[in-house]
Amino acid sequence: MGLDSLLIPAVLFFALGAFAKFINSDLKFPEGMTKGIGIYLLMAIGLKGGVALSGADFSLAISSIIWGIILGFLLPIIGYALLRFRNKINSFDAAAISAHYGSVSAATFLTAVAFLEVSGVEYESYPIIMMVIMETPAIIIGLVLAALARKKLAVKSGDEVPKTEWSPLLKEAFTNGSVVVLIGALIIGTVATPEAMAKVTPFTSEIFMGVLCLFLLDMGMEAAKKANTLKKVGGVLIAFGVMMPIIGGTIGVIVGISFLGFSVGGAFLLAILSASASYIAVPPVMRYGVPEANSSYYLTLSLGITFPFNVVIGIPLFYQMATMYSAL
Amino acid sequence: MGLDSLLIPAVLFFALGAFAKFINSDLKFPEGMTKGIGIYLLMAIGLKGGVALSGADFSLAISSIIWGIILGFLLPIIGYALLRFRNKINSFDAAAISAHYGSVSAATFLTAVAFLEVSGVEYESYPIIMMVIMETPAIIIGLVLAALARKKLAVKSGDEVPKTEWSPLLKEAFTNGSVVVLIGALIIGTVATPEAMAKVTPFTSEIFMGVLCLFLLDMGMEAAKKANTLKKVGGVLIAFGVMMPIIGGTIGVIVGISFLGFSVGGAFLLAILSASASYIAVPPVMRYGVPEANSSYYLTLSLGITFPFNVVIGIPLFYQMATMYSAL
Amino acid sequence: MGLDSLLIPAVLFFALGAFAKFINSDLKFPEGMTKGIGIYLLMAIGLKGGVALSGADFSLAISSIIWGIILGFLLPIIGYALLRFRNKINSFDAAAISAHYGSVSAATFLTAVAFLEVSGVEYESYPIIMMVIMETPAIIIGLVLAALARKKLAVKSGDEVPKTEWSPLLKEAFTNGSVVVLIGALIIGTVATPEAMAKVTPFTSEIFMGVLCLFLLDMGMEAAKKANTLKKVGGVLIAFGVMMPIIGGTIGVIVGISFLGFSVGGAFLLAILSASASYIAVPPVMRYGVPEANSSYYLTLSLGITFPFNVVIGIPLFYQMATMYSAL
Amino acid sequence: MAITMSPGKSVQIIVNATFENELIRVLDKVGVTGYTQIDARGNGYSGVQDGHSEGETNILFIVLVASELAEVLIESLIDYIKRGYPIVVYTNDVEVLTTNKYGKPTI
Amino acid sequence: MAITMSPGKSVQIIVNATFENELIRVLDKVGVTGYTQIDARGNGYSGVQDGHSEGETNILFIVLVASELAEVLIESLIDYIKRGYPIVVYTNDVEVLTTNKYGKPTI
Amino acid sequence: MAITMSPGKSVQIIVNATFENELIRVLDKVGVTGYTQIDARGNGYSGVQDGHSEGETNILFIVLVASELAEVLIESLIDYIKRGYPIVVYTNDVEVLTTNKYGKPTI
Ligand SMILES: Nc1ncnc2c1ncn2[C@@H]1O[C@H](COP(=O)(O)O)[C@@H](O)[C@H]1O
Ligand SMILES: Nc1ncnc2c1ncn2[C@@H]1O[C@H](COP(=O)(O)O)[C@@H](O)[C@H]1O
Ligand SMILES: Nc1ncnc2c1ncn2[C@@H]1O[C@H](COP(=O)(O)O)[C@@H](O)[C@H]1O
Ligand code: NA
Ligand code: NA
Ligand code: NA
Repeated sequence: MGLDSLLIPAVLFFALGAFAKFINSDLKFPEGMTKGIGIYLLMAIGLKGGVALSGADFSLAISSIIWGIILGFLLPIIGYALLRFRNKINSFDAAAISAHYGSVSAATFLTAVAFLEVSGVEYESYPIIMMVIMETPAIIIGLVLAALARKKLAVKSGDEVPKTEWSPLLKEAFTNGSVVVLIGALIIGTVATPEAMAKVTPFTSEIFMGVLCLFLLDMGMEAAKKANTLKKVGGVLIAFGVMMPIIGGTIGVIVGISFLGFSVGGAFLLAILSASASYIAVPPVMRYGVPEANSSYYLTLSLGITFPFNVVIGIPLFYQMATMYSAL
Repeated sequence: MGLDSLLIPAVLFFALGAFAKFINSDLKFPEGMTKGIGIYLLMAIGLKGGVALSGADFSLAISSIIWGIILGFLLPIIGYALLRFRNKINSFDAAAISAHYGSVSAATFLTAVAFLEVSGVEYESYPIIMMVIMETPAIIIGLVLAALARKKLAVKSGDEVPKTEWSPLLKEAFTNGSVVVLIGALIIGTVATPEAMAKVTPFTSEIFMGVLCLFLLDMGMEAAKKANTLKKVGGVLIAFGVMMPIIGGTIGVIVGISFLGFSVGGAFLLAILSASASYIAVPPVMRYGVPEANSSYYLTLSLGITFPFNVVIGIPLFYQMATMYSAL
Repeated sequence: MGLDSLLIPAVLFFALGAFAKFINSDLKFPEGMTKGIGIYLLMAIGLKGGVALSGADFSLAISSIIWGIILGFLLPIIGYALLRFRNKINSFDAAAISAHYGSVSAATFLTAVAFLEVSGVEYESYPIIMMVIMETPAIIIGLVLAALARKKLAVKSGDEVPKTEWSPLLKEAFTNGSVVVLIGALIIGTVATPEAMAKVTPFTSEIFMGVLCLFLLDMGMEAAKKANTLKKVGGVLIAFGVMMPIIGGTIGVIVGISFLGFSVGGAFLLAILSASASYIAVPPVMRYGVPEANSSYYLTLSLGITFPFNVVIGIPLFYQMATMYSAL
Repeated sequence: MAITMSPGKSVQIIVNATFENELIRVLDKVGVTGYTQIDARGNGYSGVQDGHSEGETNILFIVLVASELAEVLIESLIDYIKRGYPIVVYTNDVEVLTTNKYGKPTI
Repeated sequence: MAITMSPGKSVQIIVNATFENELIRVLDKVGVTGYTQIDARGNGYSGVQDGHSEGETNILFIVLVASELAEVLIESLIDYIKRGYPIVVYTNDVEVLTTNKYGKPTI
Repeated sequence: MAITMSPGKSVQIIVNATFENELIRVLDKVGVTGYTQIDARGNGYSGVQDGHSEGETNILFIVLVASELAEVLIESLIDYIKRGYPIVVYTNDVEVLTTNKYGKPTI
């Protein structure tokens, strides 16, 4: 099974994209194409989740939401603690990076879903709500940690403590475009009648996998571009980019099976959510909210290391982990 | 039925878009995406109409075209008269605005079609030709009214009467990109063999509703942005933006049922054509052809008031109206 | 049959695009849309070819590759000889132009495939590999011919011979974006499991023809724009733009039937490959690699003359030719 | 080949995208040898132009010309401004490299 | 209508796209009457900004103002630079056409 | 932090998009610390560049440099012009804000 996961078209297209940049091909998506596809993917996954949820267990949905919030706060704090260990990474960079790891990568999640579907494994739809939920706490934690760092720095240097304007920052955490599309589509999928949804399905479900392949082709190129700047980020951060998903994924498996009672498929998806790092929604928020941090660090980490790690190693690994843990 | 229409996915995505801008979300479609989707929608509706027309009644098609021309001239003249009543709105603004109301909004039309399809109501395909036909007369009327205003102004101020260069302006009325795609696809749909069309159907029909949802998501955002500038346009124009579609829609129902003998579905679609205002094809033509007019007036009116009015209120209202009138 | 081919939707949309520009319509695709669609088409044709090849005859695949290389070298040399005949065209222009004719036009090829599918004619998948293969040799020949011309010029004018930096140029010949997507998708189509491919098919196969129509709509506009500049290129080049595809197509038919043993469908596709000239992949390479050449020559020729010639005349002509030759 | 830079004017013209073709006709008429167009967004007395639709997109034209031609060019735009087109124009002194592959004057 | 060109400053400000809205707030606050935005890519001390995502896109603002306002505007950006935002600013002298359809001063 | 503006040159270079990477190599070689790229369309002796395909797109580079470096930079482009590349270059005097978050000179 381990190797098979690498042979699903989505992963193969990711590899193709990475290879294209590796050989310095001039292949390039037109501006806006990836963003457009991204909106489509969020809309589709949201609708699908909504339909599934309309027939779901209400109390389990609530538990999932609560666990999503807990993980969204917990994971970045773990990440921050790791990064600040022995003061290797400065507080601003640590804050910005850990926000990325508390949040999630929709592309990684979708690749994992593709892996399950091709393998014929069942999964719950609750992780889709959790994906929506986990975006916001992570951003808040990142901003709070940076504000604390700012305060400490000002105190140390005797300057007056700069006042962080919270309202525009928090606004971004809650009104982020990805969150709005995802949660909106989720609600629409729940509310719309089955006959109406049937008219939308050919667009949102049938062509979905193919579109995902196109998306991952570009992601592969982006990941490879970022991997080119690995030297700049240094060994400590590279190690973090591999360790953090393993920690997150393990927590995800445990929470999924022991606390939420998910099947192997569902726990595996939660592991992927916990293991993955955002590279679409969170970077611009951190860029604006934590200008002190070095943006190339968090982009290289989440896109250049953790994303390929999850797609290539994380997916088979966490699936194995979930299978074994559930058999205990 | 009234409320149900609000629950079709297309309308829900429109609401989602409006909501996104209302909460100031940073959600944004990449440049060109809406325009690209718009070309697709015109192509798809054109092909569909063409196929339907190839089996249609020739004399009814001719009557529809003639009525399309009549409405295309009549509606902007009614609009102009209303706007100039007691001299509230200057002639240039009145000319430019009324051209928008003589023309049509493809997105409103398509939402209405979606409403019929989800509700399982039959409709004739003649309104599709009328949609194509109504674009041009409205633009011509707008330009002529502006030229008259220009003349009058020059005479009053004793200047020499500026010569309007008609040929480039009329050219735009007839060679407008939307008109070309729509009419071209209509002809292709009529001419191509059924076997050939079958190969094209998955793209033009099956995924159509889903693409329309994506389109309306963006339209919702645009409408909400324009609604932000409502204060600037003032009460008179806002009132016009609601009254004019009611007048147009009523005329559409009457013409559809009494003069063209359409079913409820067909008359309803014609009402929507008459009630809706252009916000893609006409604005640039007026911007170039009537530079004296205030462009924010006509954009706010057609996109910020009449479009949401039609989608939310007009669709159930005119459907009700057509049902009742046909039962008389 | 001859005229029927003009009635397939893809060709009709091409005509619509040309007509739109002919009447000076403001119809315009948003930036990047054509490029995006182009990537999709290459991906789709690659996957399709890959699936077909996985069940193909290995030795025939190898022969096809070898013949692809031979044609890729041979055709530009024939083109160059024709252009340099009586010294009418200078060596740089001749080198750059002939590289375009050694390479292929994916849009022409896909229109030919659409023609076969609508007509229900079977065809081999080997021409798809040949399409990939023929890109590179043509580029190399073009660059080599230009380097020779540069040398000769320097010798004649007594200057020191400029050193051509081969490595970046050859890199482009092998790592061209179109080649990478096509060959990558081909391999993915061969490697991926049938169940996985089935999930991708709705996107890559079912909506394919419709997307191709949209693509050809834009191609029609581009071709008509280039045709506007015909006067500048002069009679000799215009004649070449019609003669070269006839020569190439004839060679393609002969090689396809006599040397590769293809069916009428397969030989026809090979004729189209040989007859068609690149206008996406090769122009930028020549622009950078042969700056001495006049770029409007090769663009006008390949897009303004040869592309429409092949779509309108070449497709029925070479199909007829293949039918007759195979009956000998 | 030596570097030869000639003094000239860079004329920047900001217009609505719907006016683009007309401005090109004007440029052709006054006889400029070249121009550069850049898609832009903006804000001014005509309100926000956010680039979402053609009518709400600006185009920034950069036209390198000799000083005399700059005046002629600007003069020829006045009439359009009077007719109601929003046109923003500004100029600055530049040095233009006159060496080009065509051996023709850039300005 | 005669051509009237007034001397002024063109202030160019290059910022990351995530800072665009904030900069617009600053421009509003200091009271500029208009500005033009252009999407750009670039390279500098913050590394390559290739335009692939919003966070890696630059926006070039062109703001035509009278000389005094130019100074106020630049002054109001210093605080942001101190807080860590990458902001590149440069100015040059320009002549601005003051004739416009609104009869209001462009600078 | 006080405003410190230093005099320098803004060098604008308009090239075909297919020459973009090569120009970046040149900029790196002569040692500029940063540059900005803007997608553009245009017209000139090479004909209309309408931006439809890569080969028909222009890129406008803006490079802020000290005067001496401006000359070196332009000098290094001459060879490419001789080889047949269409390259339009113009410069103007600017004042550049030297205060930045990195404490390194912008020009
Ligand atoms: N002061 C200014 N500085 C820079 N650009 C301006 C300025 N005023 C106007 N513009 C540009 O010119 C366009 C038209 O200006 P207006 O007619 O005043 O709306 C605006 O959308 C801006 O792009
Ligand atoms: N010397 C320069 N010339 C032109 N643009 C520059 C220069 N330095 C920086 N920039 C632009 O300003 C952006 C931010 O600069 P930096 O903060 O140095 O990375 C870059 O991405 C470039 O677009
Ligand atoms: N006089 C000019 N003013 C502004 N831009 C120019 C001028 N001449 C040429 N250009 C730009 O430089 C590009 C190449 O010029 P050319 O080699 O003359 O075709 C053109 O496509 C324009 O974008
Ligand atoms: Na995570
Ligand atoms: Na109407
Ligand atoms: Na060929």
